[in-house]
Amino acid sequence: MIELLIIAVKCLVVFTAALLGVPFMVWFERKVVAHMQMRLGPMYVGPHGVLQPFADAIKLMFKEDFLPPQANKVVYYLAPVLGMTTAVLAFSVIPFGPQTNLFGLLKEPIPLQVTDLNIGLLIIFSATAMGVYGIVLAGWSSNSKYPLLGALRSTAQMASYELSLGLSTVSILMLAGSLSLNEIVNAQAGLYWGFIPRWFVFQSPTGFAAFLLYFICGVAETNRAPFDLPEAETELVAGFHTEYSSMKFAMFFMAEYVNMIAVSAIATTLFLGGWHGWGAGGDTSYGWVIGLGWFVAKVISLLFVYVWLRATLPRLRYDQLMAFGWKFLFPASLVTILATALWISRQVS
Amino acid sequence: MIPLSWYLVVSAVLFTIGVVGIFFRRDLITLFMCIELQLNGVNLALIAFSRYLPDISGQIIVFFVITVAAAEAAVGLAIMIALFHHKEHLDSERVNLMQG
Amino acid sequence: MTTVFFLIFALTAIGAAVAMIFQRNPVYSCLCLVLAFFALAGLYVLLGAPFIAAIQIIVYAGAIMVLFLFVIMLLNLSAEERERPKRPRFLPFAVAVGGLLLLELALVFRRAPLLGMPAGQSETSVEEIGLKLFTDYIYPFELSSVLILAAIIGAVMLAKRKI
Amino acid sequence: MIKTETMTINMGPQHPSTHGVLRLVLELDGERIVRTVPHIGYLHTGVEKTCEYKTYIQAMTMTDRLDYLSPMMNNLAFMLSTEKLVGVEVPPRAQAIRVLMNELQRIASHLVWLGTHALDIGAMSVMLYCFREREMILDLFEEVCGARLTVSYFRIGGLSADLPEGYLGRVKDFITYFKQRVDEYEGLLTRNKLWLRRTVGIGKINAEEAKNWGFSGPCLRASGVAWDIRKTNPYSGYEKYDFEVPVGVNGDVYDRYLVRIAEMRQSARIVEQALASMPSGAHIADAPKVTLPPRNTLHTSMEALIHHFLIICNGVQPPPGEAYVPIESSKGELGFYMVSDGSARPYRVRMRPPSFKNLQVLPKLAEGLMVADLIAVIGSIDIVLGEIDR
Repeated sequence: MIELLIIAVKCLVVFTAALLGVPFMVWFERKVVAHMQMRLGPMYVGPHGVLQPFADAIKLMFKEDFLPPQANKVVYYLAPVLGMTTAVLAFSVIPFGPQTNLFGLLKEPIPLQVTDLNIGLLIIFSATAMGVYGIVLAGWSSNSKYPLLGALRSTAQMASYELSLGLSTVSILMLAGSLSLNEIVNAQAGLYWGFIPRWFVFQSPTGFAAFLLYFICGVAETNRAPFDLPEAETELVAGFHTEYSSMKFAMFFMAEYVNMIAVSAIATTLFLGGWHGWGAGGDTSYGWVIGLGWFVAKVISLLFVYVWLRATLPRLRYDQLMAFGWKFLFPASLVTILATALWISRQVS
Repeated sequence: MIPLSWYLVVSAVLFTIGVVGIFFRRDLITLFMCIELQLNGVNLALIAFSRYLPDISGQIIVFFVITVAAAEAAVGLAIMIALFHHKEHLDSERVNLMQG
Repeated sequence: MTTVFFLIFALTAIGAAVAMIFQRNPVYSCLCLVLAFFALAGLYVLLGAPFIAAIQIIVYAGAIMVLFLFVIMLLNLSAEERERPKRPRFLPFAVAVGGLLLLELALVFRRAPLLGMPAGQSETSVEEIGLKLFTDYIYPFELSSVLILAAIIGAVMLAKRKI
Repeated sequence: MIKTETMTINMGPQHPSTHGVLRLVLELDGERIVRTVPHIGYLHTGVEKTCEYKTYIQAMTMTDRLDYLSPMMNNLAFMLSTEKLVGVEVPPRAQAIRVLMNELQRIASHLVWLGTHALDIGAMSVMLYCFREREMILDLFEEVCGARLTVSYFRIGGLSADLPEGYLGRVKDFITYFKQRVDEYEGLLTRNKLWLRRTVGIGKINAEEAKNWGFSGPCLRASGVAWDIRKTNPYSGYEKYDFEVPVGVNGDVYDRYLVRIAEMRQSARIVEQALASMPSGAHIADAPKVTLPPRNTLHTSMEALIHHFLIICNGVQPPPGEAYVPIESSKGELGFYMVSDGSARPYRVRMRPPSFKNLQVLPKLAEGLMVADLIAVIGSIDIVLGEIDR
């Protein structure tokens, strides 16, 4: 019974954290972009505008919920829910920190992870694979041309980049020898020569290449600049969510940010050693706090890269995007796998 | 523990629904989906057997079935796009090129 | 507990499948089928095959059905016209085949020798599948890659406008 | 082999990147454009006709609203034609200030163009950088005439007021600062791989066709035709300034970008020369029938009072005739064809708007491109609907 309770509490905490991550991320993005563009960004609501996303959320909640007259009602309502659900799903298998008994609060130490499945990574990929439904159905059910174009674009885009996304993680699976995210993280524990962490980016010469490939594909999967074609506001007005308003729009908006956080968290787990870092874990009672801190710090630095890209780069064209995915990323990830295999075989022999 | 025959019943029902659907519907896309349903009915039986025998080969076969289904879907849907551009409809009764 | 889950998944799968063949709108059919695939993935998990369940969702629900949706959207297929009589020619056939299969089913149910057979090992790991796949089934595996390559080329040839 | 049906889609008049209320009816084959039909008239204000009911000075204030990104240039074009009708000589200081203002205006207009164009293609920061510098130019405008957009700074025979104290120094500070900023924009875009992919070879037009279609301004020069009215048909003393006419080679979106960036640098050069050689003297011609007398003379001089009264009540009455003086605006050849019947109001005012002529090439440029390219092309021809619809 207590186990069920712990799992329920964990679910609740992770879900809340993911949802609270969204306003933080919105604020973070606006602030960082603003400072990169030599302006201040939100300043009025709360100190340095931290409460601005909440104000936006309240505004969106009270806005008129508009249903386009020709829309396909059931699917129109279903789409944002699907988008949001699949976005949060990925967090169910990510380990956020080492085992802890919460400063002696619990008798048995619990892992900071909702559940450790031995096919953890596949769960994440299923979640990403389902993420496309929210967008496609939104575009189709609005019964309008711009959303349809956006939906068609994103279907093609997500289907193509998912392949490279999956392939870029294969070299990590080869190094770790497991699909369980917990074991993947634990395979990255320790330090080289006492100071370089044994993260997968440093463990093999191909680790960094795989990390770059993964991150590029992740940016494309989450439809962010410079791959934000499905919602390219200057071309397709707002892409698949053109016809959405009020809370349903807010759900797509949140799903996008949750997805960004998810991709960053997965990249951290797979390539940057998860919660491992100097001083994390260990037997001390506060080791888990440092681990959690490491994890959050890594995720935030990846999110910073997201924002940085958005502030810097122009957008690709649709056909260029597909060509980039198929002609560069796909072969590159295959080569990375091959190189990793060679490297591992050399290590073994 | 759930007896094997329960799984087999579900598998058979799904397969039957697939078969009935093929006789029942006329647009090619839905027919195609019925075929996928039949494949899945068979898959369920295979996995149930692989669990109860126990022999892992059942899962391997399912793995191949899914692979083949993916290839089949790619080609089948490409044919449908071509057909639609040619005929402006996907009605199986009115697609009778082979009848001479 | 397991029985409850089994019933939920099985009934969802069957219900979604029935709904699929009765939906007129292809998009709804497609969504019903996705739901059925999800329920099937649940059954696979109950059967101790989480790997196949994940593959089912990633490939079937995440790739193949998206492709179906994509094509339906691309061709902008609408619901079948309601006026046309629904192929009365084949209706007896459908009933006959369906009845036959259900009969067979009843037979299976009545004297299935495997009824209530004890379960095997609890859960198949990915490692076992991988080992089996790359030793005993290596030739089918390689052949399937050729098949997929052929399918890709075929699909490109068919869908391309100018070659 | 396979015939495909096309989709008709309506882009605008409320689309984020049609630069105003331009409406395009696109016929798409997938994402490829088969046909583009621009529909205009959503911003029709009837300025040309309204001018016939206003005195020349009143009419000039309406030209602010035509190409609202370069009101100084509209003012100048209108004033040059009016001055030709009236036959008044503009003093050198006024001419130099006019050049100064026009070149600042060209920079401001190009900045808006660069910002929105980059934003259309997805480069967001460039827009904010550009608007930051444009803001400074607008502040400079506000200082001389009290308005940022609807400037109405020029008068028949000169300017409405002389420059405030220390103004030239502030302009000089701005130009010094601005020249570094141009390098910054270029650093973000010119050799950016994504930017090159989106712009090189898109919306190409060769020199011959560009001329036949009536292209002018930076768009024409990007196709390799060194046609600049400031050089070929100088006005306001442009012949005294040393500057180059940047030309492109391929006539694609990228070349139009390069030409405009180079023009901003050339404009900065002209501004510097104007600052260095700013003549002293009167800011408005001393022509009692045409220009208002200085304010302080109204209390002491009877003639001044009478002239002031007549000009205010009756307006300036040019002799019958017609005039057309083209100028090189930020968008291309801009001119007002004006007919006077001897009364205080123009008999006919006809504008030659560069955006209108440039827009008509759009369907030709967009042929066979993708939707995303169309956005880039619309941005690159730099249209302002205010002067297209008039």
